[in-house]
Amino acid sequence: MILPHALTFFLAAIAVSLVLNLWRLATAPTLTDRIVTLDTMAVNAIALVVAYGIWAGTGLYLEVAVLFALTGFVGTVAYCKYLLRGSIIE
Amino acid sequence: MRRLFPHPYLTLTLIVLWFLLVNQWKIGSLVMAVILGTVIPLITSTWWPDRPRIQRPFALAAYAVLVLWDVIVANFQVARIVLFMPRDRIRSAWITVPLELTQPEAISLLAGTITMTPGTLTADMSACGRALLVHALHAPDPDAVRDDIKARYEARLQRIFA
Amino acid sequence: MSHWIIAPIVLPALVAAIMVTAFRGQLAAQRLLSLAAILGLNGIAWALLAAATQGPEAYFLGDWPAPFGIVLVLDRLSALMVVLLAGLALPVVLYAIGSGWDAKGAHFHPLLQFLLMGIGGAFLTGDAFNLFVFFEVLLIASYGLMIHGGGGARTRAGVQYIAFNLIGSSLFLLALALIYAVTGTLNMADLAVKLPTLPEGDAALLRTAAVLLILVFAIKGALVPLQFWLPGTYANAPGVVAAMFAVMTKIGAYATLRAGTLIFPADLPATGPLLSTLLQPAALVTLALGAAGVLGARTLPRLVAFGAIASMGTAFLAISAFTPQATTAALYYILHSTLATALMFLVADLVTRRRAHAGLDAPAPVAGSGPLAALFLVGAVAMVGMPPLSGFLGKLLVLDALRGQAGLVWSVVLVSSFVMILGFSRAGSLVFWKGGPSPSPAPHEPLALAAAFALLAGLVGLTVFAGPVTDWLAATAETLYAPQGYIAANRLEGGA
Amino acid sequence: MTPAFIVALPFLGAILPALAIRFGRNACALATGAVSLLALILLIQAAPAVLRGEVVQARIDWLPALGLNATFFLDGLGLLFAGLILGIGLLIILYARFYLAKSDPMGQFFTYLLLFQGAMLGIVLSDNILLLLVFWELTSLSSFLLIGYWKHLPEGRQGARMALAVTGGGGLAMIAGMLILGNIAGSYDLTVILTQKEAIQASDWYLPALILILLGAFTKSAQFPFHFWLPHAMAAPTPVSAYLHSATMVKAGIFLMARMWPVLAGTPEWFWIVSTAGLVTMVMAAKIAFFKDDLKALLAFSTVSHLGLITMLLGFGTKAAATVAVFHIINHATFKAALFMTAGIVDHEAHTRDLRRLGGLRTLMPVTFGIALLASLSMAGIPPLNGFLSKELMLEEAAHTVWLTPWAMGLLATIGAGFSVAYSFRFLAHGFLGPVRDDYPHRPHDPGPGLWAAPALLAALVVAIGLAPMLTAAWLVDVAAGAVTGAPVAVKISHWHGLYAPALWMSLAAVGGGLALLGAYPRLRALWDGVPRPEAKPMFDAVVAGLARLARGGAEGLHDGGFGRAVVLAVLAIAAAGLWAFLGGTHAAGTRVGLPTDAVVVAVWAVMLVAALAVPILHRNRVVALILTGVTGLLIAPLFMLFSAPDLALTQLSVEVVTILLMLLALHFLPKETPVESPAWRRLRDAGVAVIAGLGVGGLAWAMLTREAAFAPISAFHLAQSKPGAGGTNAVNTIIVDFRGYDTFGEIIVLGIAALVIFALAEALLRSPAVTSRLAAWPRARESGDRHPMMLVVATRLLLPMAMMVGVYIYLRGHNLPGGGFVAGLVFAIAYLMQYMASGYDWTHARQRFDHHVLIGWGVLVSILAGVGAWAFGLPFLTSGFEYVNLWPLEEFELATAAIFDLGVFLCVLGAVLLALASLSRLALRTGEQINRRAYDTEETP
Amino acid sequence: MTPLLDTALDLFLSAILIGGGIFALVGSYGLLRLPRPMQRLHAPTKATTIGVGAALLVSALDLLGQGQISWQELLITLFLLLTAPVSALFLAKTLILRGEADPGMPDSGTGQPWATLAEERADP
Amino acid sequence: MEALVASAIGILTAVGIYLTLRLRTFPVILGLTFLSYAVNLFLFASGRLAVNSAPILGRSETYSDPLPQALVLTAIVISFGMTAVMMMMAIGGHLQAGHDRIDLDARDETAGRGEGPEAGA
Ligand code: NA
Ligand code: NA
Repeated sequence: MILPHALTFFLAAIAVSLVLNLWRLATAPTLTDRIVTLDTMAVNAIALVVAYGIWAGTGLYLEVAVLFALTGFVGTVAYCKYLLRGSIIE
Repeated sequence: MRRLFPHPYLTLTLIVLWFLLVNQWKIGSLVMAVILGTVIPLITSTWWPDRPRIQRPFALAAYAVLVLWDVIVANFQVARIVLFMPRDRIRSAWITVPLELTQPEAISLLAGTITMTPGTLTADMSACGRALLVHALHAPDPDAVRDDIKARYEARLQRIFA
Repeated sequence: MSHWIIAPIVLPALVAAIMVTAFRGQLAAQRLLSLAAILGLNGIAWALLAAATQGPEAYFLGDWPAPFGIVLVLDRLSALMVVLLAGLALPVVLYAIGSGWDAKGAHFHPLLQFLLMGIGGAFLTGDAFNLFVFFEVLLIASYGLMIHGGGGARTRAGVQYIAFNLIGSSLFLLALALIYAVTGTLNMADLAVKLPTLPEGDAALLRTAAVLLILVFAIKGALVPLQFWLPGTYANAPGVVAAMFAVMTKIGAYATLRAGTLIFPADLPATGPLLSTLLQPAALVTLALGAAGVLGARTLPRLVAFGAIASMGTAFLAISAFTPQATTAALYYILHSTLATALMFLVADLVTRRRAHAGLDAPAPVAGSGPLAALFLVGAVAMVGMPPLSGFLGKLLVLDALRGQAGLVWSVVLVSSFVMILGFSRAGSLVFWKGGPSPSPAPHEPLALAAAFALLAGLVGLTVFAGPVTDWLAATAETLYAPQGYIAANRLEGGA
Repeated sequence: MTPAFIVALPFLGAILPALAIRFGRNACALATGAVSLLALILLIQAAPAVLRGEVVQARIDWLPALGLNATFFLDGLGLLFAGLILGIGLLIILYARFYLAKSDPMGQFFTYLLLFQGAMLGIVLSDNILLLLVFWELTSLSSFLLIGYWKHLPEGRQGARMALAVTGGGGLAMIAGMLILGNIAGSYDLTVILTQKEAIQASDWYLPALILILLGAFTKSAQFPFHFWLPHAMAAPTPVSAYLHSATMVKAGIFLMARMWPVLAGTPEWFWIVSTAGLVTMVMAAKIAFFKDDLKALLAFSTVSHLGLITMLLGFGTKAAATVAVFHIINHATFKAALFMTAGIVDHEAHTRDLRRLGGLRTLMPVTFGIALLASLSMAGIPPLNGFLSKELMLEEAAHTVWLTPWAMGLLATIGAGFSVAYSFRFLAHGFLGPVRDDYPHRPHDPGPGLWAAPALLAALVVAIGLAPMLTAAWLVDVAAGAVTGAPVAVKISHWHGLYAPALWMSLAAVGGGLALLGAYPRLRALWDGVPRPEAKPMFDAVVAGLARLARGGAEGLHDGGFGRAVVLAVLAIAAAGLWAFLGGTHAAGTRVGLPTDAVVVAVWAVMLVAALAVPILHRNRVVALILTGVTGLLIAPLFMLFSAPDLALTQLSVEVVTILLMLLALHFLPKETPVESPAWRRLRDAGVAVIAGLGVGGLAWAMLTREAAFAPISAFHLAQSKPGAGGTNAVNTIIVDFRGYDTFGEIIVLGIAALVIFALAEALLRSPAVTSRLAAWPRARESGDRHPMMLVVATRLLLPMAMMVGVYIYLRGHNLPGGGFVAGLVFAIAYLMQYMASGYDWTHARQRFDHHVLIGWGVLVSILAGVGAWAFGLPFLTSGFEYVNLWPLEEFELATAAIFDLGVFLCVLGAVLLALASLSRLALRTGEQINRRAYDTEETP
Repeated sequence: MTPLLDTALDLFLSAILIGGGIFALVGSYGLLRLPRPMQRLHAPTKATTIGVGAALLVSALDLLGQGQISWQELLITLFLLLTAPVSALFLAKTLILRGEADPGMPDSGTGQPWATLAEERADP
Repeated sequence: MEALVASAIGILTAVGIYLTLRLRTFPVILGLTFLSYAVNLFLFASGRLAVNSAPILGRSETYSDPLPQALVLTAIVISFGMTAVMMMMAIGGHLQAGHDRIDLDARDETAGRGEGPEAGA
C-alpha cells in the first residue's frame, strides 16, 4: 500500500502550496494579485480538507469543502466587484 | 406544467444534486428531491425569467466529456509552460472571438469552457455581447486558437442551443 | 413548576416579534402593544416577587436537569431586580411616547422590548454562559437604542460604546472558558457546590477566572478604570434611553453580588477575599471620579452621567464589603440610584429640548421651567444623597454598614457628596435661575412630565416605606449569604 | 403626637400657597399664615405640660434597621425654638405679604418659606439625631431656594450656592459625627444619647465626633472661619434675611450646641474650640459690621457677631453661661428681626440700603425710625432694653472665665461689645439722623401698617422684655435652660448688679468706646479702606473654581472622548488584575499529555499567523487589511475541522464570507486608506500593550490546555443523552437546539436585533439631508462599464437553486451530522447575496416575495412557539419531543420539535443577514447609481 | 475485491494523488514565477483545479473502496466548474480596468468596446 | 500541538489589541474581529484539543467535548451580529462627520461646551 505515502505527499504538496501562496500574498505587487492568490488559497484549502478527510477516513468534512468552494467564489467575486465598481451590490 | 416547472432541466439537475448530497438511494430521498426540485425553481424562477432553448440535451453530455478530456490534456501543457518554458519565451496573446451564439446561457457556457480548458481564459465580453475577449497563455498563432475555439466548442454549442 | 418565571423573557420577545412582523411602521399600534406589555411585565414581576419571598424556585429549560441544561432561578434578588426593571420601564415608555422620542427613528419599541428581555434574562438566569448570551441581547438592543434618532455625535459615541463592550464581551468569554476548563460546568449553583473541593493546584487559574469575570461586571458597572464608556454613551444617548440605561449599570452590580456571594464567597479557599480587595479601592476611586465629573461637567447630560458613575461607586463600595448589612444597603442604594438617575436623565432631556442646548451656561432660559426646576431640585437632592429622600437614606445605610472602615470610606463618601452638591447646585442655578423670555415656547407634553413625576413618586415611595423595604432587603441579603436554598432549587444531578 | 403634627403641618401646608395664589396675594399669605398659626396653636396647647417639666413625645417607625425613626419630642429648648420659629414666622409672613412686589411669584415664595419652617421645626423637635440631620440639610436646601429666589440676580445665584456649599458641607461632616455619636451611645435617639455623657466623653471617638458635629454647627451658625457665606446670603429678599439669617436658621447651629451641651460640653476640648470660635467670631464680625455700608450687610455681620457671643457662652461649659446664652437667643431674635425688617422698609421706600446715600430718615419715616431706634439701642446693649440685659450677663460671665490669661476674655468681650455699640449707633446715625437729603433714589416715607406692624410688634417685645424680664421671659429661659443644662434653672434677671459687678464697668467702657469709635469713623474708615484684607468671597470662589477646574481637568480631561487611552488603561488594568490574582494562588504544572504535532496543522497555523501578523504592518491599505483578515478567519475553519469540530468549521466559514461581504459593502462608504496618525512612541506603546495582552491570553490558554478539568465535565451527559434524550447523533447540534436551546434562542435574537439596528440606523442616515447630499456627491473611482456581467448572472441562475438545495440539506441533517438551521440560514443568505451581487439590489429586490423584517419576526415567533408549545404538555419552555415516523412508502424518519426551533433559527438568520445587507445597499443606491431594469448589462440580441 | 484489483486501485489512486499534488504545486508556483499578471491568472484556474480534482476523485474512489459511496465530491467538482470561470472573468476584468493587463488588447470587432472599458450605459 | 494553539491565540489577541488601538474605526473593527478569533479559539480550547473525534455519535471511537463547540458557535454568531452593527455605526459616523476617527472631541458633544463667566463657581 503506497496510498498513505501518496496521501502524505499530496498533503505536503498542498501545505507547501499554501506557504507559497502566503509568500505571494505578502509580496504581491498589486491588489489584484492578492485576490488571485486568495482564490488559489481557497482552492488549495479545499484540496487540503478533502485530503484530510481521506486521511481521517471520514466523509464528515466534505461539507466544509462544499462551503469552501461556495465561499471562495463569492469572496473572489466580491473583492473584484469592489475593485471594479466600488459597491458590490448596486 | 410550465407554471409548475419553469425550468425542467434545473428541476432534473436539482433532483440529481439531492441524491449526490444525501448519498443514498431511497424512496424518501426521491420524494424529498422531487419536492425540492419543484419548489426551489419556483422560488428562484423570478430571477431567471426566460427558459433557455435547448434542443439536444444529450449532445450536452457529449460536450461535457469532450471538455473534460481537453481540460486534462491541456493541464499538462500549461504545467510544462509554467515549469520549464523560459519566461521571455512565453508568447501570451489577446484573441477576439466573435460570437454566433445569442442565448446568454450558451455564451456563458462557451466562455466557461474557454476558461476551464487550460491555456486560455475568457477575460471580457464586448459591451453588446457579440464577442469574447480571450487571453491565451502561450499562443504563437492566435488566429488558430480562435478558429479552434469556434470550431471545437462554439459550433457544438450552436447545435445544442437552437 | 411555574412557567411565569420565563414570562419576563418570553413576553417582551413575543411582543417585539409581533411588532416587527405585523405592525412595522404603525407607531400607534406599537405604542399600545409596548405599553400593554410593560404593564403586563409589571404585574408578572410583582407576582414573581411575591413567589420569591416564599423561597427560591428554578425553571428547567428544555426539561433538562441541572447542571446539564440551562436553569432560570427565581430568588428574592432576581425577583427584586426584575421588579426594578419593570418599574423603570413603565415611566420610560410613557416618556418615550409622551415626548415623541419613539417616533424619531425606526424600531424604538421592538428594541426597548428586546432590551427588557435581555436584562430580565440576565437577572433570572442561573447559568454562567447564558448570562453572557443575555448580556449580549441587552447590549445589542442598547446599541440600537443608544443611536436611536441618529446624528453624528450620537453615532460616533455609539461606535466607542460598542467597541468597548466588545472588548468586555471578549473578556467575558475568556473568563467563562477558564471556568469551564477548570470545573467542567457552567451552572452557577453547581459551581457553588464544586468549587470548595477544588484541588489546590487549580487555584491560580480559578482566581484569574474570578477576577476576569468580576472585571466584566465592572465594565458594566462602570467601575474605574473601566468606566470610560459611560459618559460619552449616556450623554449622547437620547434622554429617554439614558434613563432606561440607568438600570444597565446595575446589572454589573447585580452580577457581582451574585458571583461574590454564590460562586466566589469570601470563605472559598481558592479565592478568599479576592473580590473585596479588588473592588473596594476601585469603588472609592469611582465615587471620587464621578463626583469630580459632576462638578466639572459642561453639559447637563454629562453631569448626570458622572452622577451615575458616582452612584455606582457607592453601590460597589457597599457590595465590596460582602456582608449582609452592607448588601442590604447596596440593594437599597441600587433601587434608589436607578430611579434617581433615570429621573435626572429625563429632566436633562426635558431641559435640553426646551432650549435646544445642553450646555450648562447656555444663555437661554428654560421655557416653562417651574415644574422642571422642581423636578431637577428633587432629583438632584436624591442623587447627591441629601435629605430627606432615599439617596440620603441609602447613603446613611452604606456608611453605617461600612463603619468598620470609617476613616477612609466615610471621608471619600462625604467629600464626594460635598463635591456633588457643589456641582448640582451650580448646574441647577445656572440652568434655571435665569431671567428673560425663553427662545422657544414650552412644548405641551403632559405624559412626559407625568412619567418624570412617576419616577419621583417612586423615590418618595422608597423614602416613605424605607422601613419595610429595608426589612425585605435584609432578608434578601441573608439568603445571599446562605445560598443553600438557591442551590437546592437547582436539584443538581451528578454533581458533587 | 403633637410634636410630629407641628413638624408635619408646614410640610403638608406647603402646597397651599401654590394653590391659593390663584385667589390673590392676600389669600396666599392668609393660607400660609393659617398653617403657621395652626402649628403655633398646637405648640401653645402643649406648652403647659412642658412648663410643668414634662417631655411630650411622638414616635413613628421609619427605618428601624438603621435606627432612623421619626421620633419627636418637645422639651423646654424645643419649646423656645419652636416658639421663635412659628412666632417670628407669622410676623415674617405678614411682612412679606406687603414687601414682595407684584411681579414676584408669591406662591413659590411662601411654599419655600413653609418648607423651611417645617425643616426648622424638625430640627428643634427631633428626638433622633439622624432625623435631625434630615431636617438640618433640608434647611440648607430651602434656604438655597430662598436666597436664589430672585432668579435674575447673579448675586443671589452665587450667594445661594455658597450658602448651600458651606452649610450643606458642614451638614455632611455632621453626618459622620452623628453616626459616630450614635455608635458610641448605641442609639441614635437623643433621649438615649443625652444620658450617655460619661461613655461619650470617655470614648476615643469623642474628639472626632465633636469636631465633625461642631463643623456642622459652626457652618450653619456662620462661626469663624465659616462666617463668610452669611453676608452673601443677603441677596435674598429681606423677609428671608430677617427670618432665616437672623432669627432662625443661623440659630440652628446654636440650637445644636445647646442640644448636645449635656453630653459634649464640659471638656477642655469643648471649651477651647467652642469658646474660642465664639469669641473670635464675636469680635471680628463686630469690627467688620462697623465698616459695612449696606444696611443688610451691617446687620448680617452683626448677626454673626451675636451668634459668636452665644457660641462663646455655650463654650464656657458652665450652667450659668448656658442660661445666659439661652436668654440672649431670645433677645437677639427680637431685635435683629425687627432691624432686618426695618432695613427692608428703608430699601423698599428709598430704593437703596447704602448708608452713604441715606441719612435724615428720622423726619421722613418717623414710625420706622422709632422701631429702628428701639431695636438698635437694644442691640447696642443700652438699658433698659432686653439686649442690655443679656449683654450685661454675658460680660459678667466673660469676666469670670479664664482664657489664656484671667483678663483676656473679659477684655476681648468688652472690645466686641464696644464695636457692637459702634455699629448700632452708626446704623441709627448714618441712616436716620442728620439732615434730610434730596438725592435719595426714591423719596422715602413711612409705609403702610402692613409693613411696619411686624417690626413694631417685635420692638414692643424688646421693650417689654427689657422692662419686665422676670415677667415676660424668665419662665421661658428657665424651662429652656433647664433643658440645656439638664438641671432646674431659676434665673434672676435684673438691671442692676451692683457697683462691684465687673460687667457694669465693662458695659460703660463698651458704650464709651463705641461712641468714640463712631466719632472717629471717617479716619478709621480711611484706615480700613487702606489696609488690604483677605476677602472671604474671592477666596471661596477661587477655591471652588480651582476645585471645579481640577475636576473638569481630571474628569472631563480623562473622558475627552479618546478611545485609545481608555482601551490601554483597561487592558493594562485587566492584565495586572489577572496576573495579581494568578500569582496569589497555587498553579500546579499541567500533566495533560499533548497531541503530537501534525504538519498540516503547522502549515495552517503558519499561514494563518503570517496573514494575521501582516495586518498590523499593512493595515493602512484597507482592502489589503480586509483580505488578510479574511484569510486569517477562513483558515480558522480548517483548524476547527482538524481539531474535530466540523460544525464550527462550517459556521466559521459561512460567517466569515458574510462578514467579508459586509465589510466590503461598508468599505465603499469609508476611506480606503488609514492615514499615519500615531507617532512612533504611540505605536510602540500600543505594540507593548498588545504584546502584554497576547502573552496573558496565550499564557492562560497554555495553562488551560495542559491541564485536565478538576471535575468531570457536564458534557459527558450531553454525549450520553444526545441520541436517547434529544434524538440526534450530532452532540453539538443537540446542545444547540435542545440541551442549551435557550442560549440559541438568545443568540438568534441578538442577530435579529442587529439587523433591526442596522436598518434603523440606515433609515436615520437616509433621513439626514447632510448624509444624503454627501452620498449624492460620493466620489467614484474609474469604474468598469458593466455593472452586471452576463456570466455571473447566468452562473447565479444555477448556483442559487443549488446553494438552496445544499442549505436545505444542511438544515435537515444538522441534528445528526454537522450542519443545522444556522449554517443553512447563512448558506441561503450567501446564495441570495450572490443574486444581489449578480443583478443588483433593486432588480433582485423587486422580484423578491418576502419582507426581511417579516422573516426575522417569524423566525423569533417560530422559535418562541416551538418553546411555548411544550407548555401544552405541562413541560418547561423549549422542551423538545421527537418521534420516529413510518409513512408508506417512505422509510422511517424522525420528526423532532427541535427541528421547528431550528427552523426559527434558520428564518431569523436569513432575515437578519438580508436585512443588514439590504440596508447597506439602500445607502449605496443614494450614491447616484442607476436602477437596472434587466438582469444583466449586455445587450440582448433578438 | 481481489488483492490484484486492490493493488491496482492503490497504485492508481496514488498516481492520481501524486499527480494532483504536483499540479497544485505548479499552480501556486506559477503564481510566483509567471511574470505578467494576466499570465499568472492562468495558473490557479487550471493547475489547482486539477489538484482538487485529484483529491476529490481519490476521496470518492477511496470511500468506494471502503464500501461507502460518496457522491459529494462530484458536487464539489460541479461547483468548481461552475464558479472558476466566473472568478477568472472577474479577475481579468479587474486587471483590465486597473491597467494591469497585458497591453495590445484587440478591438472587439463588433463596433462596441469591451464591457469593462465601456461607458456605463443607462437602461432603456 | 497545544503550544501551536496557545501561541496562535496569543498572537491573534496581540494583533487584535494593536489594531483596536488605531485611531480610525475600520482598523478598530478589524482589531475586534481578530480579538473575537482569539477568544473563540480560547473558548474552543477550554474543551481541550482532540483529533479525529468529532462529537458525531457513531463516527469515531472517542469524542471531543461538544459543549465548548456549541458555546463557540453561539459566540461566533453573536460577534458577527456585533461586528455588523459596529460597521454600520462606523459608516453612519463617517457619513455624518465626514471623517472616521474613533476619538470623540468636544464638537461631538450633543451641545456646546461653553466656558461662561460662572463656569468655575
Ligand atoms: Na428542547
Ligand atoms: Na448556536
